Amino acid sequence: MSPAPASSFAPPKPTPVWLGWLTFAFFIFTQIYAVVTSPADAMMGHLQKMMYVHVPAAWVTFAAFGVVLVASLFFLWKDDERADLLAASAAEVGSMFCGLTLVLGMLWGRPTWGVWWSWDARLTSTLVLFLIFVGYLALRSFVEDPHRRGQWSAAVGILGAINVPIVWMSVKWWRTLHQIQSNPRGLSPEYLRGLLLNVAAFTLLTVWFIWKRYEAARLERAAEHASQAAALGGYNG
Amino acid sequence: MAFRDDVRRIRAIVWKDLTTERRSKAGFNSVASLGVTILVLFGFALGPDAQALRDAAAGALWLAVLFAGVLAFNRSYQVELDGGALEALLLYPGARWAIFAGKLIANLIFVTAMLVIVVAVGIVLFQVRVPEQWPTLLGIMMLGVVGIVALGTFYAAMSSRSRAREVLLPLLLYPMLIPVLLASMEATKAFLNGDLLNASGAWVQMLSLFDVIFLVATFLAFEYVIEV
Amino acid sequence: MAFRDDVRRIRAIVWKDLTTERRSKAGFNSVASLGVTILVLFGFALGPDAQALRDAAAGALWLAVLFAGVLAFNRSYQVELDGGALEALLLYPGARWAIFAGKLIANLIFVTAMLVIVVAVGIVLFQVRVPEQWPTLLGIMMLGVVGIVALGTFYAAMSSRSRAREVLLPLLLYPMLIPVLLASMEATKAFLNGDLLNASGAWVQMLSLFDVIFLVATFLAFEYVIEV
Amino acid sequence: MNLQVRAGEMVGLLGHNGCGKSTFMRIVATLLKASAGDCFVYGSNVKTEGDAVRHHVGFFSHVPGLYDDLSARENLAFAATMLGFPEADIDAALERVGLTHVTNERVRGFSAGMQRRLSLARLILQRPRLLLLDEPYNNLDVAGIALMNGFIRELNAAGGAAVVVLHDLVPAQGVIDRTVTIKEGRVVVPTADDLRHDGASPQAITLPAGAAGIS
Amino acid sequence: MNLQVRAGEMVGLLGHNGCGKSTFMRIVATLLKASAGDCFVYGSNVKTEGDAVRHHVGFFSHVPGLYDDLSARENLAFAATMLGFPEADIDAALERVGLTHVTNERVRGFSAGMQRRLSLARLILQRPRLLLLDEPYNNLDVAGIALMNGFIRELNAAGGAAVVVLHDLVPAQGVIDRTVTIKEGRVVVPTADDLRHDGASPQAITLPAGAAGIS
Ligand code: HEM
Ligand SMILES: Nc1ncnc2c1ncn2[C@@H]1O[C@H](COP(=O)(O)OP(=O)(O)OP(=O)(O)O)[C@@H](O)[C@H]1O
Ligand SMILES: Nc1ncnc2c1ncn2[C@@H]1O[C@H](COP(=O)(O)OP(=O)(O)OP(=O)(O)O)[C@@H](O)[C@H]1O
Ligand SMILES: [Mg+2]
Ligand SMILES: [Mg+2]
Repeated sequence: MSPAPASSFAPPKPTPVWLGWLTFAFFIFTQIYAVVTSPADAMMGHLQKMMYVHVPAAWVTFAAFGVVLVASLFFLWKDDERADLLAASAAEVGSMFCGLTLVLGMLWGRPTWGVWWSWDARLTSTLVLFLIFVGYLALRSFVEDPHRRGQWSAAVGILGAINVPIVWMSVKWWRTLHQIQSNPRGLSPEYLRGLLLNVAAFTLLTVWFIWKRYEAARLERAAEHASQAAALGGYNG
Repeated sequence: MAFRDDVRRIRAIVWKDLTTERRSKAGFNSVASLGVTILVLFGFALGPDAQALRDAAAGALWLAVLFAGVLAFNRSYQVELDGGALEALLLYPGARWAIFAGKLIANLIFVTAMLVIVVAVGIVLFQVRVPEQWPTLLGIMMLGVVGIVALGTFYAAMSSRSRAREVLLPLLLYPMLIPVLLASMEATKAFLNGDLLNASGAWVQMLSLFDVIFLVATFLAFEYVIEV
Repeated sequence: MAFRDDVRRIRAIVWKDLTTERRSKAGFNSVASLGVTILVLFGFALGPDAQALRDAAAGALWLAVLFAGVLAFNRSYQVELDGGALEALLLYPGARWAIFAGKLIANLIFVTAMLVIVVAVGIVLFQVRVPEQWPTLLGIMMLGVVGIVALGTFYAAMSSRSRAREVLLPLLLYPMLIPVLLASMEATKAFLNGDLLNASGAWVQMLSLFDVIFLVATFLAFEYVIEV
Repeated sequence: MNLQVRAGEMVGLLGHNGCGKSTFMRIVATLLKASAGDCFVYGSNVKTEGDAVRHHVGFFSHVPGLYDDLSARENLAFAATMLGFPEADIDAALERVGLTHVTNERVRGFSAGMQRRLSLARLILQRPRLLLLDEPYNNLDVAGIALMNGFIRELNAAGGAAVVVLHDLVPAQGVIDRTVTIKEGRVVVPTADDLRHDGASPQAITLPAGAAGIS
Repeated sequence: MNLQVRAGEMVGLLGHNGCGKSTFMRIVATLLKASAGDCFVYGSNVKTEGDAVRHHVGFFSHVPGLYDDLSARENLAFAATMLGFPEADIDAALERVGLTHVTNERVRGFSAGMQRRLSLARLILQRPRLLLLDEPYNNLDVAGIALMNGFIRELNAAGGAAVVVLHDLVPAQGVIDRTVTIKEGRVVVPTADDLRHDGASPQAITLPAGAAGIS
C-alpha cells in the first residue's frame, strides 16, 4: 500500500452544525423583520416584499460566481486541488441561487408585468448565466480524472464568469422592462434597512452553503484518493 | 416459452440502458438542459416580439425535442460500441427484435421525460396560454414522440456503426421525420390556439398512421440493419 | 527558428485535418447537407407565411450554421481519439498552442465553406432579398464564424475527451455563444433590411470585441485543457 | 480454406499479422458474413442459422464487450439474463477469475487485464460448446493465463471444442492439441491427419453433424 | 516507487494485471500527472519540463496512435513533420517493418499487427533516447517480434535506454538486461544492485543528469 499521496487531503475538521442553525435563524429573523417593517408600496402594494428575497438572491449569485472565478484562477496558477473544490462548491451554490433568482423573478413578474417571462436583456442574460453554469456542473460530472476535471472546469468557469458583468450591465446597455440598478440613497430607509439586513443574511447563508459543500467535496476527494491508492495497491488493496 | 425469454431479455435491456444512462451522471439532466438551451436559442432567433414567439412556439418545442432527442438515440448505441459491447450483445442467442424493443422502450421513457420538461419551460418562455384540455395535448404529443423515437432508434442502429454517426443520424432522420414533425407541430399549434380537436383531428389521424407504419417497418427491418 | 518549426507543425495539422475530413467519405458534404436540412426544418416550423420567414431568416441561418458546425468541431477531435492518435499528437515535442492553431484554422476553412452553402440555400428558401453590399455582409458573417469556431474548437478539445461528448459540447458552447450569435443575427438582420451599417455598426463592434476576447482566452487556456 | 475441429479438440490457429485470423473468427461467430464458402457449427450453417450457432459459440475477441458504467457483477448479471442462465453462478465466476474485490465497482476503472478477466468470467457462465479465442493471452498476467488454460481444459474435458488464435505457443502449452497455420488464405497443415483436403472447391466443405466444423 | 534506468540499459517491468504498469508508463511519457513523487528523464522533470522530456521519449502504448484515414506513408510523413525530422527516411522505415506492400493504403483496413508495425516504424523514425514499450509484443507475429527486438538492440547499442512492460519474458530474451516487478505500488527488486532505495520518502528520488531516471 503506498502512503496517502497528498497529506493536504486529510479530510477537514467539520464545522459545528449550530453555526448553520444560527445562520438560518438570522435569515428567518431578517425576513420577518423586513416584511413587518416595510409599508406597502405605492405601485406594487405588498408585492414589493418579493424584493427581500429576489434582490439578495441575485447579488449572492454574483458573489458566488465571483468566488468561482477567483478560485479557478488560483487553481490554474498554483495547482492546488482545494481551490478546484472551492470553485465547484461555489458554482453549485451560485447556480442554485441563480435558479432561485429566476424563479422568484418570474413569480414577481407575473403579477407586476402580467407575464411570467419576457425576452428582455436582464432576464435572458440571467437565464444564460444559469445555463452556462449548468454546463459547468455537467462538465464536472462527465470527467473522471480529478486533475483534468479541475483544469477543464477552471477554464469553463473563468469564461463563464465573463457573463456576470454582462448580466449586471444588461439593464444599462439595453432598454429593458426590468428595473435598473437603483441608488441606495434613492430608496427610502424603511425599505433599505430591510434589504440590507436580508443581503447580510443571504451572504451568511451562501458562505455556509459553500463551506458545507466544500467540506463534503473534500471528503469525497479524500475517498477518491484512498480508492486510487487502493487500486494502485492491487488486489489486497 | 421463447416469448417469455424474449420479454425477459427486453426487460434486461431496458434496465441496462436506463441504468447506464442514470449512472453516467447527469446523462438525462444534460440532455434535458440542452433541450432547454435550444429553446432559448430559438427565442433569440425569433426576436423579442411576443406574438411571433407564440406563433412559432409549437415548431420550436418540437425541434428542441428532436434536436436533443437525436443525441439520446446516438448515446443509446454509443454505450454498446464502447469496448465492443455490441459484439457481445449480438452474440447472445435469441431474437434480434428483442434488442430493438428494449432500446425503443428505454428511449421512449427517456424522450417522454425530456418532453415534459421542455414543454413546461417552453410554455413559460414563449408565453403560451395553456389550454384546458392539456391532458389531451400531452396524448397527442406522445403520438409524435412515438414516431420520432421509433425512427430515431432504428436509424441510430445503422448510423452508430458507421464513422461520422453524429452527422449521419440527423442527416438520415430529419428528412424522414418531416411528415411526423409537421403533423405534430400543426396538431399542437391548432390545439394551443384553442381549436378543440377540429382542425387538429386530421393531423392526429395522420400522426397515428405514420406511427403504425414506422413501428411495423422498423421492427421488420431491424434484423437486417443490426446483423453483421 | 522555433517559430518556423511551429508554423510547419501548424501547416501539417491543417493539412492532416482537411485531408482526413475529405477522405472520410462525405465528411464535408454531409455536414453541409445537414445544415441545409436544418434550414428546411426551420422553414417547416415557421410555417408558410413569407413575411414571418423573412423576419426569421437571419436567425435561422445562424442557428443552422451553429448546429451543423458543432458536429464538425467534435469530429475534428474524434479523428484524434480513434486509435489513440491524440496520445501520439501530444507526445510530439513543440508548443501545444500550435495544435490549437492548426485545428482552429482547419475548422475555420470548414465552417466558412459550409456557411457559404447554407447562406446561398437560405436566401432562396427564405425569399431573402440579397443586398447590394453582399461582400460586406459576408465580412460581417466571417466575424461571427471566427467567434463560433474559436470557442467551438476550444470546448471540443474538452468535450470530445469526456464521455457524452455529443451532449456536453453544445451544452457548454451554446450558452457561451449567445452574445456572439445575437450580435451576428442582429447585424445580419439589420443588413438584410438594407440598414447600410448604421444599426448594425454597434453589433459589429460587439462582435469584434467578443472575437478578440474569445481568441485570446482560448489560446491562453488551451495549454491547460489539452494537457494531461 | 478448410478446417475441421472435432468435439473435445483444441486447435491453435497461427498466421502472420494481417493474414485474416480475426476475420475468420468473426465469420464463425456469425459477426461477419463470408463472401464465399460455408461454415458449419455442430451442424448449423453460420450464414443461415445464426441463432442456432450462437447457442453453441463463445467468442473471446480483441475487445472486452463490457458496459463501462455497470459494475462487474451487473455486467455478468446482464449477460446471464441474456443467455438465459441463472444468476446464481455469478459470484462463483467472479471469484474464479479473481475479481471479488471489485465485484461492485464499475468496469470503467478496470485495467486491460481486469477487463479480460471479466470477459473470461462471462465465458465461464456460458460454458459454450465451441470456444473461439482471439489472442486470449494478451494483457493477462501469469495467474490470468493459468485461469484461461484451466477453463479451456475444463471445457475440453466436457467435450467442448476450441479454436485459439495465437502468436506464441508457450502460454498455451498443454492445452492445444494441434496447430494450423493460415497462409495466403489457406490452411497450411502441420499434421495432415485431421484434415480433409478438398482440392476442387477449397472454399466449401460440409462436415458431419455433431462436430464443430469450420470450412 | 523507485526505479532508475541507466543509459544503454533495458529494463523489463513486470506485475500482475491492474498493478499500475500502464499508468506508470503514461506518467513517464508526460501523458498523466502523478499525484505525488518526482520523475526525471535525462535530468528533466516530467511534471514541469514536459517539452524537454518529450524530446527524448518514444512511447509504444496499447493503442496504435494512427490516423485511420491517412495511408501508412502519410501517417509517417505527418509524424516526421511533427517531430521535425526529414521525410526521407520514411520509405526505409516502412521497408524495415515489412509494410511496403501497403505504403499507400489507408490504415483503416490494417490488421492489429500491421498497425503495431506501423507504430514501430514511427519509433524507428524518431530514434528516441528513452523508449517506453507497453506490452510491445501483443499482436505481433514471430517476424514482428524479431523486428521489435532488433530495433531495441539497435537503440541499446546507440546508448538509449528502455523500459518494457511484459507479462511473458520469452520474446524479450536477449534484449532485456534486468527485470523489476511492481507490487502494491512499489518496485520489488529481483536484483538489488541497480537500485537506490530511499526509505524515508519512497515517492521521490532525484537522479543524476545524463541517465533516464524514473522514480
Ligand atoms: C425572471 C425574472 C427576473 C430576473 C431573471 C431578474 C434578475 C435580476 C438580477 C440578476 C438582479 C440583480 C442585478 C442588479 O441588482 O442590478 C435583479 C435585481 C432587481 N430586480 Fe429583478 N429579475 C427578474 C424579475 C424582476 C421583477 C418582476 C421585478 C420587479 C418588478 C424585479 C425587480 C428587481 C429589483 C428592484 C432589483 C434590484 C435592482 C437594484 O436596486 O439594484 N426583478 N433582478
Ligand atoms: N481511468 C481510470 N480511472 C480510475 N482508475 C483507473 C483508470 N485506469 C486504470 N485505473 C486503475 O489503475 C490501476 C492500474 O491500471 P493499469 O492500466 O496501469 O494496470 P496495468 O498494470 O497496466 O494492468 P494490465 O497488465 O492489465 O494492463 C488499476 O487497478 C485500475 O483500477
Ligand atoms: N474493416 C476492414 N476493412 C477492410 N479490410 C480489412 C478490415 N479489417 C481487416 N481487413 C483486412 O483483412 C486482413 C485480415 O485482417 P485480420 O484482422 O483478420 O488479421 P489477423 O490475422 O487477425 O492479424 P493480426 O495477427 O495482426 O491480428 C488484413 O489484411 C486487413 O487488411
Ligand atoms: Mg487479429
Ligand atoms: Mg496495461
